[in-house]
Amino acid sequence: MASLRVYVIRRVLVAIPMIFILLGIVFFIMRVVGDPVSAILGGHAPQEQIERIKEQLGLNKPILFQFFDYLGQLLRGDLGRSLIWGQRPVISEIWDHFPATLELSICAFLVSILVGIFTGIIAATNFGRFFDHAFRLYGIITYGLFIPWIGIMLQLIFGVYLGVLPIGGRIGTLMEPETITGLYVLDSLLTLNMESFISAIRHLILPSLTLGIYLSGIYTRLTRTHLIEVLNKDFIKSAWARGLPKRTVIFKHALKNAFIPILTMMGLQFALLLVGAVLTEITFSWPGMGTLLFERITYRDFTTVQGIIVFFALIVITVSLLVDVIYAYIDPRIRY
Amino acid sequence: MKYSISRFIVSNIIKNIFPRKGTEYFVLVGFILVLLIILMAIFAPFIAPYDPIKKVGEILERPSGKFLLGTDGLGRDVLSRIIFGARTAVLVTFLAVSISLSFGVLLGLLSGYTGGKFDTVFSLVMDAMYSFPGLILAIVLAAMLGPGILNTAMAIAVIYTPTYFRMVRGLVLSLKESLFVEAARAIGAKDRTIVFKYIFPNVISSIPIVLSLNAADAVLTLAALSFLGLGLPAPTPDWGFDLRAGHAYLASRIWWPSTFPGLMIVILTLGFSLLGEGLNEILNPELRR
Amino acid sequence: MKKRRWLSFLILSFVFLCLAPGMSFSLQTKPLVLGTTDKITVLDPAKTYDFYTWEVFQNIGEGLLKYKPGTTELIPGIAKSYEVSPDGLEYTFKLREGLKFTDGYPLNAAAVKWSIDRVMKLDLDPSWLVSAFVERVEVVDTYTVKFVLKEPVSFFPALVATTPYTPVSPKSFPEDKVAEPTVGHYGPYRIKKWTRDVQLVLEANPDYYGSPPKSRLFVVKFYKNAATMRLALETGEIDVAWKSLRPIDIRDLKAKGKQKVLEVPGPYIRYIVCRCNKPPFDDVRLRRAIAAAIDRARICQEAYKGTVKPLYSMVPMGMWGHIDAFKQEYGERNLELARKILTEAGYSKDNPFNIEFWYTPTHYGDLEADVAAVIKESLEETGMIKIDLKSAEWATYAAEYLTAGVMPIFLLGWYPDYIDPDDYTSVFLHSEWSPDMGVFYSNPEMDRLLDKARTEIGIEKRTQLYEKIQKLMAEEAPVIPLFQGVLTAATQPNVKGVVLDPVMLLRYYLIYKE
Amino acid sequence: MERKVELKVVNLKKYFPVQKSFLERLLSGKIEYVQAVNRISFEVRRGEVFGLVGESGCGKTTTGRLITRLIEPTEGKIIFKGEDVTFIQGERLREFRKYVQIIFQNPYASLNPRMRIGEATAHPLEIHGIATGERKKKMVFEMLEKVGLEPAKKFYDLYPFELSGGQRQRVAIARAMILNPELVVADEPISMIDVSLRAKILELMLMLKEERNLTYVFITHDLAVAKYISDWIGIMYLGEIVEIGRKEQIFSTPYHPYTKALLSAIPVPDPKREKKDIKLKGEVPSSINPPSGCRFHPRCSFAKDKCSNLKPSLKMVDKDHYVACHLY
Amino acid sequence: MKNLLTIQDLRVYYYLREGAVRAVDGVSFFMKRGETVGLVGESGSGKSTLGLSILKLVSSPGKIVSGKILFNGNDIAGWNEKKMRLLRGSRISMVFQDPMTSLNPLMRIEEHLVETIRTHQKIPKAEAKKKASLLLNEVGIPPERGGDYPHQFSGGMRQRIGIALAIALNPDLLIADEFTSSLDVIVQFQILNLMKKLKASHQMGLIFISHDISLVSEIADRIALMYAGQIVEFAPADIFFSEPLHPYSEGLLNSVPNIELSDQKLNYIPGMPPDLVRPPDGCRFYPRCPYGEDICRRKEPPLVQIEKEHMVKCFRYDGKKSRT
Repeated sequence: MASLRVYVIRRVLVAIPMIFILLGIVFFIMRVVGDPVSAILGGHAPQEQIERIKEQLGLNKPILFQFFDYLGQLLRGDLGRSLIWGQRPVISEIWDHFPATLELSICAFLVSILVGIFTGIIAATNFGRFFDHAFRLYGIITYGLFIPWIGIMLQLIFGVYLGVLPIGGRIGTLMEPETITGLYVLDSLLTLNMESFISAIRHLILPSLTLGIYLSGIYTRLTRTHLIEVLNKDFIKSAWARGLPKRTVIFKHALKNAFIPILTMMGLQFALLLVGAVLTEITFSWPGMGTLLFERITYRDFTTVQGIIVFFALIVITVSLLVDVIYAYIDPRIRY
Repeated sequence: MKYSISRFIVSNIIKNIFPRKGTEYFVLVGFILVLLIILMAIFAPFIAPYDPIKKVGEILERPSGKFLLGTDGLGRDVLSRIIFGARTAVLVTFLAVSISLSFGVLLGLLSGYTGGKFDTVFSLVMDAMYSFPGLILAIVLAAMLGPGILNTAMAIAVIYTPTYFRMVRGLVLSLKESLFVEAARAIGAKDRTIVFKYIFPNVISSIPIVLSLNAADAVLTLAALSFLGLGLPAPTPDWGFDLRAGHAYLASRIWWPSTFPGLMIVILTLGFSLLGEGLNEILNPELRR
Repeated sequence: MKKRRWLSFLILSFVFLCLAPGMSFSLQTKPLVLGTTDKITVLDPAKTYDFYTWEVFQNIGEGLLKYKPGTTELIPGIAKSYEVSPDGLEYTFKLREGLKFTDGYPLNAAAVKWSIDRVMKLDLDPSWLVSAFVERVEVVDTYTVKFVLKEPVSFFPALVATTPYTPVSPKSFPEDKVAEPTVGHYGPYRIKKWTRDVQLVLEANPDYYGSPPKSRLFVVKFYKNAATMRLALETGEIDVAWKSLRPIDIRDLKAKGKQKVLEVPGPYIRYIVCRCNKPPFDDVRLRRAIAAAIDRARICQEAYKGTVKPLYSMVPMGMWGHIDAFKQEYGERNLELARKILTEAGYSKDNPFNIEFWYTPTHYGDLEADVAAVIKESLEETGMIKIDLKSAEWATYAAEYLTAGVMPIFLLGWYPDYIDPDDYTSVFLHSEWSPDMGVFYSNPEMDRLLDKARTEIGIEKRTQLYEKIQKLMAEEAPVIPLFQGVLTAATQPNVKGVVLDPVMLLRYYLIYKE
Repeated sequence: MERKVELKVVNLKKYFPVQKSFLERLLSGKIEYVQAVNRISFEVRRGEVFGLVGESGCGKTTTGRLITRLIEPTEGKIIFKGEDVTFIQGERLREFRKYVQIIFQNPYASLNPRMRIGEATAHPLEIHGIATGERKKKMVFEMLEKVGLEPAKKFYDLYPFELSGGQRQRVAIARAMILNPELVVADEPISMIDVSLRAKILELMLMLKEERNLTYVFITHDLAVAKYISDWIGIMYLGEIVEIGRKEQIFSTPYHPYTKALLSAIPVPDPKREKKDIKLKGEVPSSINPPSGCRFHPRCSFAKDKCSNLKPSLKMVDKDHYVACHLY
Repeated sequence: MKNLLTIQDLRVYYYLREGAVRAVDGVSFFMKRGETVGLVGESGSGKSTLGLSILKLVSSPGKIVSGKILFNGNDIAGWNEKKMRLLRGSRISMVFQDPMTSLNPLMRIEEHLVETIRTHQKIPKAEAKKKASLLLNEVGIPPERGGDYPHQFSGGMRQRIGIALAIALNPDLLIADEFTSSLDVIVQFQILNLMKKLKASHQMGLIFISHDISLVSEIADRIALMYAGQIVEFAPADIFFSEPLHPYSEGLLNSVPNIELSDQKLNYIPGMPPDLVRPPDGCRFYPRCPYGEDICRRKEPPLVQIEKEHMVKCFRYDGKKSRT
């Protein structure tokens, strides 16, 4: 177990330059192309006021110094304050919006994994036959689907024509459960609030289907390829030759092995989940990080945008770290 | 040299373009879809029944004989806008892919072959960009650069450069260790000869696959940027933008201004993905199972 | 096998439960729910400078004076009465006695002075509404407060009714920085719960002096897009759909007739700005040509589906002093006149007037691109103008390009700060402020007229002055009015008490369900 | 008559660092090495075939690549025709390549998949500026015919993927031979070729040797093949040469216990032959932390205390026959 | 003695888009209980497919087209998957070529054994575990290493585990497909010896598939030599090596270097094996055969019975008893 800890520490250390670089890219893009001061002051500010704000925010220093200042600030765990409106701390803006994104992402992820792995298994075990081609095509088509479009189509069908599901928002009016985790579904279950629970689920269905379907294609393809690959391995042949029943061979031997590369891809595809979440959120007016990011970009709220990106980068890295650790945990071949 | 590679690719494609069964139709169907849309883009003025940026009918007319796909919120013909929208999509995709391709391949070759500090720094930067959600970077970039064809193409190109870079670098690294490169060293070939005669030809044969898969992605990214209003300035016909405009009429059961532009996005993306999948099978026969 | 059947039954019933349309659950108190696509920016009167947040302050706060619902007439608010000194420099307000902020702090003259001083000291976006006019605030006694002005201002009572003059509690608000506490206000409602960008839950303030709100519990739901809000209205999830339904939805709702649609002209106007200090629009002829060629009716019909009204003056319709100055000058639209002027200016069909026309797609709603497209078409109809449409995202547009004079001609909109013709004229036309608006217009005659109208107290005199100002503006056309917004609210048939008036601020406390 | 020494290897050593990322190295603090080749010495004489035999992972392939200077030795000397070529670079190295060539084990990977057979064979000529145009083409045709790729004209325009393994290996031979080298290192050239075709490749190599008075270093894991083709044989175990001698001596009187084990383990296509038994424990240990002393001692049934402490050096046991073992 | 296994005119084709690859095309042979058949052939000769088809494990797009597989007198070619499953691992088992990949990397080796045993025998886990450690002991692996994962073992050890798995249920027939070819000679020798020992103690029949004719000679009682999907010669081992009849047998034996012989003259067989999608009309070896005659080109040679248990597929022995 100690070695696992060393492994995790090592992975974290590797992740640090990654964050640094990402942050650098975003910081420089935003500073080179945009001007944060005008964002604060709005339209018409006299020159001296601009200077004053620049002074106040340290924007009159060379850009590299600003970058290091920002890094220093980050190291103290401070993401700064929003430039607009309430000038709230960026971190509280993020915490306000993150649970929504998390809830959506988890649901969509579950949908995609269930659908993807299910179709992938069917395709792989029917290799070369109808279901294989059909689900391969499914994989390709879903990958090419444009999230807002699927979203709008689902909204049209279920929201407008059938009128059975809400097309926006997270929960019905005044149905918010007590905040425990911030995830409405979970919170309403924890507080045994059935009304809220059903409302939350109803609001979740369309967005998580949209995002889930889009992502499922990747898992269909991954499961299919890796399962076929594993099914062709000697140890599977050997398992058949030992007379093991089909279910044992496919689920216990093949799927578990195929799952390792799928897991790795899950880590890599996590970025895609976030991208998808942004578009889904905007299509479904889901009050999450994507909506926040998009809104703040249009208002040029540099610190918030920077903060969101740092946050995203942290999530991406944490997830890949987590995936690596899980990977190391299930695959005994990995030596830390 | 160039001739022989293209011959290799072309002969393989031709050999396989008339499929016999199942998934082998992928490349044919993909090719046809992409070709149709490119033709649509080129001949837009001849095909489109109306001017795409002029009001030609009542607003929000249902699809009918006069307006096959109806009119949008400004009384413009949806069909004509879709047809001209192909121009935007094809042009931006082409620009974005070419920009990212040229930078990515060049840097990848350079970084992979020279190795050392240069390589370490570059691959760190590219890895960081690669692992980060691309669209989010593109949104930031597009918002900063402002709307416009070139700006949008650049924003998209930036996020795909790492894909090419990583692919080319990875290939170069493995090719560098490959036996035939060692064999070339054994007969006394110089570095330059090795890069251009042994490594590069083997790298570029993989490019068409990544290229078409990336094009598919680029179409989606462009659509996403346009959908967020960060793409091209109005009234340029643009599928993503039109989809967003159409979204507003949703509650009125007016489905045509959103359904059709979105469908076009899906079709073009699908065309490119099918093409990429098919090419992958043809050019990497060892992956075929 | 049995287990599986049981499980599938469970799943099926769950799916049914989730999909069952229009399922409603009993709530202990049915609140009145209002939907809006606007948002609360900053819940601090010293910082907030947008209409929607001001609306919220009308409901959770109250000024010394307030408008009588449905009119532009000012009536006492937390002040019982006021007096003006003869020189017009001192306003003395007598406060109602025994009021308490929602945090329990007493609302007295000292608190009023503290609040006004705070606004001036913080010196943020809306503070000019105070500091440009008020010299100082004095506490005369516990319930008497006196404002000393820098110069006589004819519309000071209207200013006092604006949000920056809303008193807040020194107990909950820090003196030196912006804050957004949910207590420390005083108004008909108090905040029960606020989830930013999601919803604001209000409940009746038991300490309010006046009649209690018609609905004890009032919820504002914030929507990101209008289509969702409309569907919510149709499914009965919300009772009132307030700013802003899309024109198409309004048309639809009217046609369906299931919900009530209320409309009044609002004081929100849209216009074109010409950069008057640099070529080409330093040439008044070109400005006049644009003013003549513009097709307001088409913008209103095509982009806004008739939900806005053509406007021929910067002073909105319905406000005293308004005249259709541009209509008098150019008619509704006069292509011939436009062509004539352009020919005079040296342009022809073969040598068209080429110009970049700017708009922003990110501030004025989804329809802005359509508006720009229609303008382009209508101007090009002269055959002598070639428009190159350019767009920039709002922050750049407003913060950089506008004041730097990058854009020769562009679209802009105006929401009033206070309800007075001055707020629709001085900012654009006075040489002191017009550069801030990107107009760069300077005319000593205009400046003289504006200054006079500002300090004059008698309303007849002022009306005459503003008519003159509007005429001069139409002749010179530094800004070209396009249309005036219409306030629209759609409600469930059983909702009563939605009072729409030119003040634009909806009074929630008057709304109720039958 | 003693022939001239063509190649002399003295105390040649190659350690590969175990691949780790920068940070991992930083954290673990030490660098581990694979001791692929550990101080080996031997001589190859002009016109003779030196067979280097060993099991997989014993360092024989590394030795081949060291001799041809495809990788840098860690220590030691490589002397080719009296000239120290251990660390030559640039033009001198390129000149050296004209004389020393290598044939690889895997004919499927040693040819550029995007280069036609003709181009591939002609490439050495171009690189060294030996011939161009028609003359080059003629030389290529001749060479292709010589290795049995007939008609050369047809093969000239084919791509490697259109050829069988045996044919590819002939292309590799043609490419190596077209420069008229003096020393050819053949790294398991027949192990990936069908059994019925192996002899043909061997025959071809022997024919070329006779014709051109070539010197071969023939690397193989198969003692039978080595016996067939070599004049001298060196037995490698875990990066070291344990026994070296003329072919006849190795097969008639093997000294080293490892050599003996190898010899008796080799299957013979004769079911009537009396089956021998070997007393050998376990399997080859890792070359990252090889055993101390004699590297073979943990598996040796004759091992004494000395064997685990002291590394035996090569000792002459007969004329032209050396063995590294404490038993002798 | 009754035959343990009799294969009659078995055909297994792979249906690719280029056409049907006739990997096994009309193969017949037999073996008795406890015997070892060495199935020899070069790569692509169909020997592995033949091995898999005995267990009916040929994977799609391969298919057993026709023929009989008589195991203990029952024609299992017609059996359904369920019946086959019970047969696999318990009555007929298999050891695979690559010890690196033939064990599930995520499972402890003990679990492999226990799983196999408990699939076929309904015994408690503890008992199965005990059995597993006995098996490990039998193949020369310390039973206490049962909790280790496959990657923790060396190649030879893994192959021992593979053998333990295969003999776990005392099968009648063991099929070993190139199971030593990735091992070094010395380890190969050790494993081969182990196999001989186990074969004797368990009285198993063994089909030993290999491309290495020298290796086969060490263990086989009978030799079946395959060429291009067909058995060209089937003979008792001593006869095969001393007196090969088929030109291919002869050529192959002459192309193998023999360490026992000095100054051996190696031969090779010119040409290449045929394309199995479109094999030659007549004898498949004809294009490479030094004795080829016109009839060989036109007609497929019959399988000639030379002696009771010696068959050869060649015209040269058609109607004759000895070599001309």
